[in-house]
Amino acid sequence: MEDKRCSLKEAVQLIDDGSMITFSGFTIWRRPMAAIYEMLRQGKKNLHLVEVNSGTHSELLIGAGAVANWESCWIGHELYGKTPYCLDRKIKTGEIIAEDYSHQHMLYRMQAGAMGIPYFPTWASRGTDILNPEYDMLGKAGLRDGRDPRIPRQKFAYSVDPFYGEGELIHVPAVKPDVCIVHAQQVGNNGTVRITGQTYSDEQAIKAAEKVIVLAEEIVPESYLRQEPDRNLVSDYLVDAIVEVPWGAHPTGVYGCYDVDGGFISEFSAASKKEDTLEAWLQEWVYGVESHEEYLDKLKLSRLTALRANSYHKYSTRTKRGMR
Amino acid sequence: MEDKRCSLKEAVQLIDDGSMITFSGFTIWRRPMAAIYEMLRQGKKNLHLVEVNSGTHSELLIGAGAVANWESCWIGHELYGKTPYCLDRKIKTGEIIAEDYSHQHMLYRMQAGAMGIPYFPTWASRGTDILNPEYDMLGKAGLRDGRDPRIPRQKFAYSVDPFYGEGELIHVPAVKPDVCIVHAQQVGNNGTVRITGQTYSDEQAIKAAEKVIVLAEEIVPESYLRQEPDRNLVSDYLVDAIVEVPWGAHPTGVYGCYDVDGGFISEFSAASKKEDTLEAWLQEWVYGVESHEEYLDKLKLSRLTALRANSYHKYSTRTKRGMR
Amino acid sequence: MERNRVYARPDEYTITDLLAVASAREVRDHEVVFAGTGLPMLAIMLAKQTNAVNCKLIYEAGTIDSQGASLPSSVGDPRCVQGCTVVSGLFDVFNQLQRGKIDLAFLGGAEIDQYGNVNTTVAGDYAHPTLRFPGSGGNPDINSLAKRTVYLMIQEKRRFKEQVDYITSPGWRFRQWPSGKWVGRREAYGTKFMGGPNAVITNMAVFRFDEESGRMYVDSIHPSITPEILQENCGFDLDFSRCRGETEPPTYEELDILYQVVDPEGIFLTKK
Amino acid sequence: MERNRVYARPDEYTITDLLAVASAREVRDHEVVFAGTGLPMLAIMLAKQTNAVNCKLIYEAGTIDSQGASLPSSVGDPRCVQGCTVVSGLFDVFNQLQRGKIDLAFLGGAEIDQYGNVNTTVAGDYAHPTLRFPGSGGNPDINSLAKRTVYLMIQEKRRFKEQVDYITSPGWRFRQWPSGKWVGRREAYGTKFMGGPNAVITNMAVFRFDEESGRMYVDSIHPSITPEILQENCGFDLDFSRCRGETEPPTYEELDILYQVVDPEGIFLTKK
Repeated sequence: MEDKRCSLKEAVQLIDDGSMITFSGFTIWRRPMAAIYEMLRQGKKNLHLVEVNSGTHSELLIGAGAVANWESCWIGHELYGKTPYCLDRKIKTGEIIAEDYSHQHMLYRMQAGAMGIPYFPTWASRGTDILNPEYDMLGKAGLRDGRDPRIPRQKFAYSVDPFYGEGELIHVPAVKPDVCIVHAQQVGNNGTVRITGQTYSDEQAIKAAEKVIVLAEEIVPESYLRQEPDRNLVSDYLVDAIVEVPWGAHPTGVYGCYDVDGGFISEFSAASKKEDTLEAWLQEWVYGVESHEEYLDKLKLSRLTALRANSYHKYSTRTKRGMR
Repeated sequence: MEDKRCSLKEAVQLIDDGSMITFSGFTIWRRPMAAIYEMLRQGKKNLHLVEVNSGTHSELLIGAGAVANWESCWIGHELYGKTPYCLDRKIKTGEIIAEDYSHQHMLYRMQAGAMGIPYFPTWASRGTDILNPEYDMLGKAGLRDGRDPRIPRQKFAYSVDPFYGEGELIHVPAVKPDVCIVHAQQVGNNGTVRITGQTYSDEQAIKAAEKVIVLAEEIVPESYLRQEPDRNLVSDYLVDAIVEVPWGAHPTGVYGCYDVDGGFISEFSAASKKEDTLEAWLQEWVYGVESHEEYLDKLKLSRLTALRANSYHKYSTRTKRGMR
Repeated sequence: MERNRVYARPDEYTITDLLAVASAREVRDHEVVFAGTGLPMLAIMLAKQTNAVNCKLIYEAGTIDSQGASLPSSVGDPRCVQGCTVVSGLFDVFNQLQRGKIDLAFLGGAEIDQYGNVNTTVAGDYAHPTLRFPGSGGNPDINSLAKRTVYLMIQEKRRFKEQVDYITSPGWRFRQWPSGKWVGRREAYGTKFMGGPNAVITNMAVFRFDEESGRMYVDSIHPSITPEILQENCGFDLDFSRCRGETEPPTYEELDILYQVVDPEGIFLTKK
Repeated sequence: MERNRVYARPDEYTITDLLAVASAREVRDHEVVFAGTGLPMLAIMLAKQTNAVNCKLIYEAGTIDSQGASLPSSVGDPRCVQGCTVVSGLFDVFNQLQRGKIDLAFLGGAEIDQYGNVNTTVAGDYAHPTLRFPGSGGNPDINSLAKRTVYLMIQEKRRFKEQVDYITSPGWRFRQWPSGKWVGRREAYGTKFMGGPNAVITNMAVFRFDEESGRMYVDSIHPSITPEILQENCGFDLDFSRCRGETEPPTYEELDILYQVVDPEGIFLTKK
């Protein structure tokens, strides 16, 4: 049996420029940040991100100029930064194509990809300008001509229910990512994935992708995961590469492991407001850092210790979150 | 908060004649048998069964003449009886309409019902005679005229993929059951359902139905189930009635509780071969029995004890299954 | 629960407190409620302690009926999982939404018009925006599939517009796609458009909608706000004809619950 | 694993043993395999001990890569759960099947024709059957979506027919619906019909299919069976032109594994 364990560098080297990519997690939770930083260090280019929802990780990739196309429904930093400055700037300069779908549309697009069908029917979000043909940005850019087999030839289709006479449904196109990058609490030594807490849309993202890279807080024996198969999300044969990366989702939070580092995200969000301040931030926290280990040492132990989750509560009881 | 706990009699009284019904479980596993027996004692009539797959429980309902329409993909007793004698007989006498879909078709029909859309697209089972318009039995019986809002106006529809040019998909119609009858290992005192082992297609069946009746081996405090929410299938507000019925799935098996009673099912299967022997069996095990408690006493403790699951293995290590 | 009816004075509560309290009062007992991050969490957690003790609280990221001791900072927060009946993911929650199981939802918006059309996507021209907002998220999904939606917004002239720059979530009359025609919600979609905006609560007033015209009207005005101030902070002419008067202020009991039980850390209740 | 190549004599094994062994040899290492109740379970559990130690075993009811100590009596059996990587339900398994993740499937059938069309639904006229079988189950789903399907059947003239009464699972040429035309699998569906029958193994022989004509041919004949006996038990003319001779019999090692490790209770291996 081939060994799927590899270094963070090796795992990220599996990602080609121009790849269509999706991620585990939800907004600022359980994002594979260590891989995001490494992608920037390796200078990945022309990425096509397709995400059920987005967040800090993609603001980083977009801000650093690694992204050509972005399809999702939301991007920001939750409480720690409302405006997606990087996306805003790249849209204005025309350096990125941003395609809007609704949250439920994106979820069903990923589910269709995960189950091998080209589209999914839904009642969700009728009446929104998301459906306005004027706002089909990939179409306006001429990218729906079929040359890129991953890009659907239409943004939406419509179909009338012939069974119960319930009217016209929206058909959303499947998503077919080349790569899904996951951050999990645990992965087996051969790739079986265990995620605790909310699974968000991870099952859809993993099963839709052709190649799956799993970062995890820890690698554990498959025999341990097989003792409670009801707690595992996907089996080993769906996973291509695994890397043990403790704190690998920082500054996003991981159920049962550590909280969101709000201060860190706020600083990034503020820095991302302008090109020059963003450049300085990237120099300090990404390009100027050799490895994930160096990143952790730079963060300092006390900071991470304050974020560490209480094993009963599954979140940190020590981090200061509010004004009182 | 209204109390959802009731007696088996009261729960089954919630089911009207002519109802469209589906069930928890898979073939001869985790079927709500105690409710099936009680439905026969209460003389339910003209039921329309729609099941992802069927088994002993439906052979009983069909054999006793309670079923007018049956839509599924399979019916039998697994190792304990290959031929569905009751369905075979009722088809020949024209007392029942049997509509065939494939297993995956039925699953997606139930999933569509569970997510509130009227149909579901799939590649599954192209080329089968199931798709032959000649074999649309509800249609031939004139039941697809829209008078019964639960019966789709077509058996299938077809649609060409406009997004990726992958060809023509099958659209299967949603299922909209009036009632889902579930047998679970545990239910909370307000209705939260915990199922252990395979969940089969229970999530789809429960969420598709308008009314949900849950029989369980035991009723436990909601506070207990809330300690491990990742192990619960659906929340209390989706459940209408709950009944504690130990051994309530006998002779079908329940993960972690008891094995299939193969001998019992074999005897029923043999008896079901002819009307008169079936009648005698029903007299002895259903009509001649006042209650589930009387049924258990008639089975005898030693028989049930041999079936009881080992708490590590989750199945019985004492029941004799083979020739050696 | 017996409600203590002694009202606090305007100088004893913040506008956020009033928003949370007014929102909580929109919740009916036993309702299944969908809540986004922030004020909606405060509102529903308060309602669970007062007028809707049996309501079910669903978070978009995949938790059903959370009973956490600690206020989540986001719907994806591990704090949402503690004490819930089911932890799952988006597929469970959005499917239940489409199945018609959600009674009430609380959402926010950056811009709104007189028909309740809401914009959370972009300011200015879509292709060449003056500012990109975070985006729709589940706003248009929830607005169209929950039976009632209550919007919580900031009352400013630039946000309450004659017409929004982009319709993220449709109100009572909107442009229908692909046709592009302006239509009423019912004529457009019938029963499969399950909800839409039912009320809008701002820092100055509570608004509702006329069933016939689909136009917004003033239901009540918050203490110390005059009709003149309200109109000055709205980009379209307001209908005061059905105004019931002053919004019921928070009670001391409600404030105690908000500050001592719901948000003792001061995550969203920051000014006290 | 090193295979012990000492073959048993015909009087030392049953036809069921040979079927299990011949089927196990169809499994390639690392394949993801879909198995139904009965013989397929014996075949894959044997393969996992011999020529395909890394194959993954998926059961339709919702278990991934079971490693149970006790042989399941059905795919819904709790015994399928023991030691598996994921226990879920039908939605997980059938979605993976449609996604193209399943390499090989073992299925059974009541009737088959020369193109590999299989009937598990009904004998005689569909509307007025002489006998109703259990039905399709997942047979047509798995046959159309697994990359290869191997059918395990009983060799009888009434089962190997010129044309089956009802096509539950299509073979290499079949009636296409809704058109009703007889077509070849590829011309009909291209790549989205992923599989179809790859081999048929009976108590008398192993059959495969001609890529061009789609017709069944004899690949090997079991020990002590003659071509004459085989033809007598088949309802259509058999093509012996590519027969490789005698089917490789079970080895003593394979029989030991079957009787001591796979089915010690004698659930399916009943005659010894």
